[in-house]
Amino acid sequence: MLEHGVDIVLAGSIAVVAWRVLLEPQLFRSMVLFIAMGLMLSLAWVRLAAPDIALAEAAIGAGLTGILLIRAAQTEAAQEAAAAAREAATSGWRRWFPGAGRIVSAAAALAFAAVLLVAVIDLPGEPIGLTEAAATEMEASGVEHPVTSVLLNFRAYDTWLEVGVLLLAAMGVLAIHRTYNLRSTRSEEHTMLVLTWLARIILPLAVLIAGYLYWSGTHQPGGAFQAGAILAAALVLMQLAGFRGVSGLSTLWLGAGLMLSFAAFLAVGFIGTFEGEFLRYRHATGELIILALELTIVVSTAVTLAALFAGAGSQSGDDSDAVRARTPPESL
Amino acid sequence: MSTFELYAALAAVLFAVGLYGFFVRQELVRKVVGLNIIGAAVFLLLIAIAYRNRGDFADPVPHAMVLTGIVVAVSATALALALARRIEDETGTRRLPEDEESS
Amino acid sequence: MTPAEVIAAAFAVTGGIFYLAGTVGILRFPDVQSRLHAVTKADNLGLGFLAVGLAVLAGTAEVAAKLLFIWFLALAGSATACQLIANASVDDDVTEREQADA
Amino acid sequence: MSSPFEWLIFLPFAGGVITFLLPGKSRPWLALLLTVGTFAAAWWLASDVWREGPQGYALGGWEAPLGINLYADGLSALLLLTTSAVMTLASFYSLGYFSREAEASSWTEARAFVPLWLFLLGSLNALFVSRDLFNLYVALELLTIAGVALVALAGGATALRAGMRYLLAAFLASLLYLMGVALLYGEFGVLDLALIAEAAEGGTRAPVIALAFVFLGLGIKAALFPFHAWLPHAHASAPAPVSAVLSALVVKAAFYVILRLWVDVFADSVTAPAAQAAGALGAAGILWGSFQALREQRLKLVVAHSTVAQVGYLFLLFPLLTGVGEGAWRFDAWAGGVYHMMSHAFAKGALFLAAGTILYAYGNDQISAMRGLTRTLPITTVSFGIAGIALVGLPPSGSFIAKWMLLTATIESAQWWWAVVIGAGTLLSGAYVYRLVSAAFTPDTLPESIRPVPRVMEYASLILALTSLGLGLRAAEPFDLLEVGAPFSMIVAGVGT
Repeated sequence: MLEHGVDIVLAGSIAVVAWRVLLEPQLFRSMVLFIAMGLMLSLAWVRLAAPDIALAEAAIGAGLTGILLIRAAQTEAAQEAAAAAREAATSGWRRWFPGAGRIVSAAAALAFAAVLLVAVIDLPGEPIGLTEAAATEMEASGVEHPVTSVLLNFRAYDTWLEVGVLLLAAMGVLAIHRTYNLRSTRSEEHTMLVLTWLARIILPLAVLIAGYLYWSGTHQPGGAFQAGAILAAALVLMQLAGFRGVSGLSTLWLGAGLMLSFAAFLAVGFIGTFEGEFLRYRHATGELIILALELTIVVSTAVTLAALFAGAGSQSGDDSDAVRARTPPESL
Repeated sequence: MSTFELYAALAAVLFAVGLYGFFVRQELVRKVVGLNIIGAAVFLLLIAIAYRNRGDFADPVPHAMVLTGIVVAVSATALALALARRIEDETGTRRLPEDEESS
Repeated sequence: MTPAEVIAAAFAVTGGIFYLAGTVGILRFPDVQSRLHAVTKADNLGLGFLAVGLAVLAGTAEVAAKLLFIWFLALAGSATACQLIANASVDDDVTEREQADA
Repeated sequence: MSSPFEWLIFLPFAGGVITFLLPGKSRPWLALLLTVGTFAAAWWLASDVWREGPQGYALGGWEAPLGINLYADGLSALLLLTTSAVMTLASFYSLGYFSREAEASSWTEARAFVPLWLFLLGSLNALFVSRDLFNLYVALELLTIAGVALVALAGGATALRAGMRYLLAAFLASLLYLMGVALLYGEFGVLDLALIAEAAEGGTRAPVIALAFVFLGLGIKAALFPFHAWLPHAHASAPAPVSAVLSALVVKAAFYVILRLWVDVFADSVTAPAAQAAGALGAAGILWGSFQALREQRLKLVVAHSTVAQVGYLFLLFPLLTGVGEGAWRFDAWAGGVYHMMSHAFAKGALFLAAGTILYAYGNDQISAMRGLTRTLPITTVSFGIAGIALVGLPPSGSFIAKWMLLTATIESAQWWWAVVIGAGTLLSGAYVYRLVSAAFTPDTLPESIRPVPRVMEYASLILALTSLGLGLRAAEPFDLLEVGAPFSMIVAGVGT
């Protein structure tokens, strides 16, 4: 069947590209291949009837993770080569058994693959899951899209803690840099006119698309995290184009942006306890509360992901004076 | 071979590729990439299971799990890269010395 | 096949041919600049033909407008990316040397 | 807010938000207040469990399988109490530890420290009351990220590298766990532990491979030998209160999940060979960790390696529970193991805090530089000694009772070889504790300059040490609480204790 042929070609290509990501000796190229793999995975999600995941993968999995990795890959090649040489000269037992590590690792990885294959073949082929349960209860959830009803009602607690993970990562990045805002982070020294142009037209478009994804999430694929990721991508682009973006925010505003969603869940949870349980909002107001919570997710996800980008690529705060001397072309 | 089995098998393959990369590569950035490939493998299996469970729509619970997983993965990745950057600032290399753990 | 489907298929196949040409260009051309040449021009046209073909099939004007909007975004993105890559390839003599070796 | 579950989750997370947003020197005090409040909530939950039996809570009003349910029995209640007690005392300690206003950087540390600290407390609470496979994953992830950030807070190449190793190991572990969860969901179609337990009963469809992934991931997070390499530097490089809590609680959290799954959910699916293998790895951890602790020159690294050894004891539970027939020793082993978790939490917390005090005062923590400690820091020396007694398992400490119960179980289940391991481990821990204490009691010329130590630091570690001792003197109530909802309480009722 042609249908099946598409899947086989796609699956094969993903496996080959993943392998190339590993083999590619040049770090930068490897990262580009990783992004390509993410985009191909998005196609796989579409084939598997998971458009929400396809959007999230393209925006977060391939997009933002990829740009984080690419920025990390921009290191002095010569410095790395020297470090590699130093390491090769001094690394204990590996000197006596060159390649032993690789053989053991390959054997372990193959063993894992074999065991996983057995487990996967053993899985029952018929549906065993919560599709039915979700379909029955969806009416009471306040939204008409099953994934949103799980994320923001049935399992809203998990989503809250997930927002917490994102927040903690940002707090961790700030703590590592020993700072409370990102003003000392590196801004781009030489930006090009075309990038500035793109940043200017992208921002309003990104707001439009994010708004659309956010709004449509209640009844069709899309949703708050995807919308937030789109906005974050626009913020990152602005940063690359030399605008200040999130690194222009003061300590208080950055903190408020990072915290907004987590705090909103906390407040909604607290109010829910008067009606029954923590995070309870299944009745008439359900949809409104979900929309409000999703709006906070959009804002916090956008700010946090952009802040993670600014923080992960930045030099430490020590040379902040030098950074400040290179004033950006404009601040927003 | 059903679509579910095909993608579930791909998950097993990706898992092994990522794991091998995680073990063998010494550069921290590449280790993080290896972990992200492993993550993709896990997500693939979950989505394949959701596809297997589809009725009027695919099983939304694994979908929600994968969305959470993607956000968690990008968080951990960003933290790891920030650490890698600071380690490079402090030590001049983005690798971990191999024999430190036994000292 | 309805006439609309025939027209859509014709557009889509034309788009596919442009993609094919672009891909051959990436593989066969010697350096960064000429490869960019192949990708941006041929692929953007290819995507345009695909979008128009699908828009014919779309049925509603709303979906057709969305498709064209997507094409516009892709154009803006690839034009910028092309500029950046071209600039980088001129600036970065390491890359240039590599290309010369290859 | 009429349920203790709500307060346990709400208080620390709300505190994390507030202390992150609001600047000011009152933050550490607010953190302290909230840890005390959390202790009160844990006490409330424990008394509910004590009076009414295991407690449940359906978040958002959605029952499993679709929603997420919380659950607390005696085991959860005891661990919640331990968590908030240790964290309260460590918060007291941090009042002194971070009060070095003269150094700008330490104030920075303190500002970043308090919100992360409260998030860590919240994620521990969330984990100990969770009854959902995926919710456990998210809680473990929160715990990891908070832990890594707290380790890296110390700054400097060593701490950053240690944090990196910790993050890489924990990230891999999380993914292994999640792969297992995916397979389990594919098999059972639910995430709620109670529902999975029902479906898995009889072990007819034993998802052995899924369990292997889950336990491997959790084993890495619990620093089970040979996956412990990330632990010593991570725990030794962190600021003192963080070291204490990582060793006392965070490692135990991963073990708690293993215990819960092994005993409560998949009791029929796990096999005797698997249990023997887990026990063997635990035994190897005891011997290897103790051996490393004997060789180490730095105080905090000795204490950290000792954690590897003490975690090993916990894994000795499994061969005593699985595949050895029914008998009262199963409850002994289980309760002894849990009691060891608690008692070690207090003892190790005290040791790390005391070690932090010495590092604070002397500026380094070389064992050879510890001389004259009896004169310079007498209270810290005493807490060191008491915590040492508890660590070795001498009477009257809680560890003594725990080890005694484990030994009884090995004899009664006719597995004498584990008794040999416990004995050897006790001797080795005696040796490394003696090494530390004798260094402290060696009279020598005092170091020229000792930084004055805030009293609160010394007393915090003393109280923790005394608690670990007190657990041995008053064990009846904890054991009664432990029986509530315990997996083998029926056996106990049948045999009669």
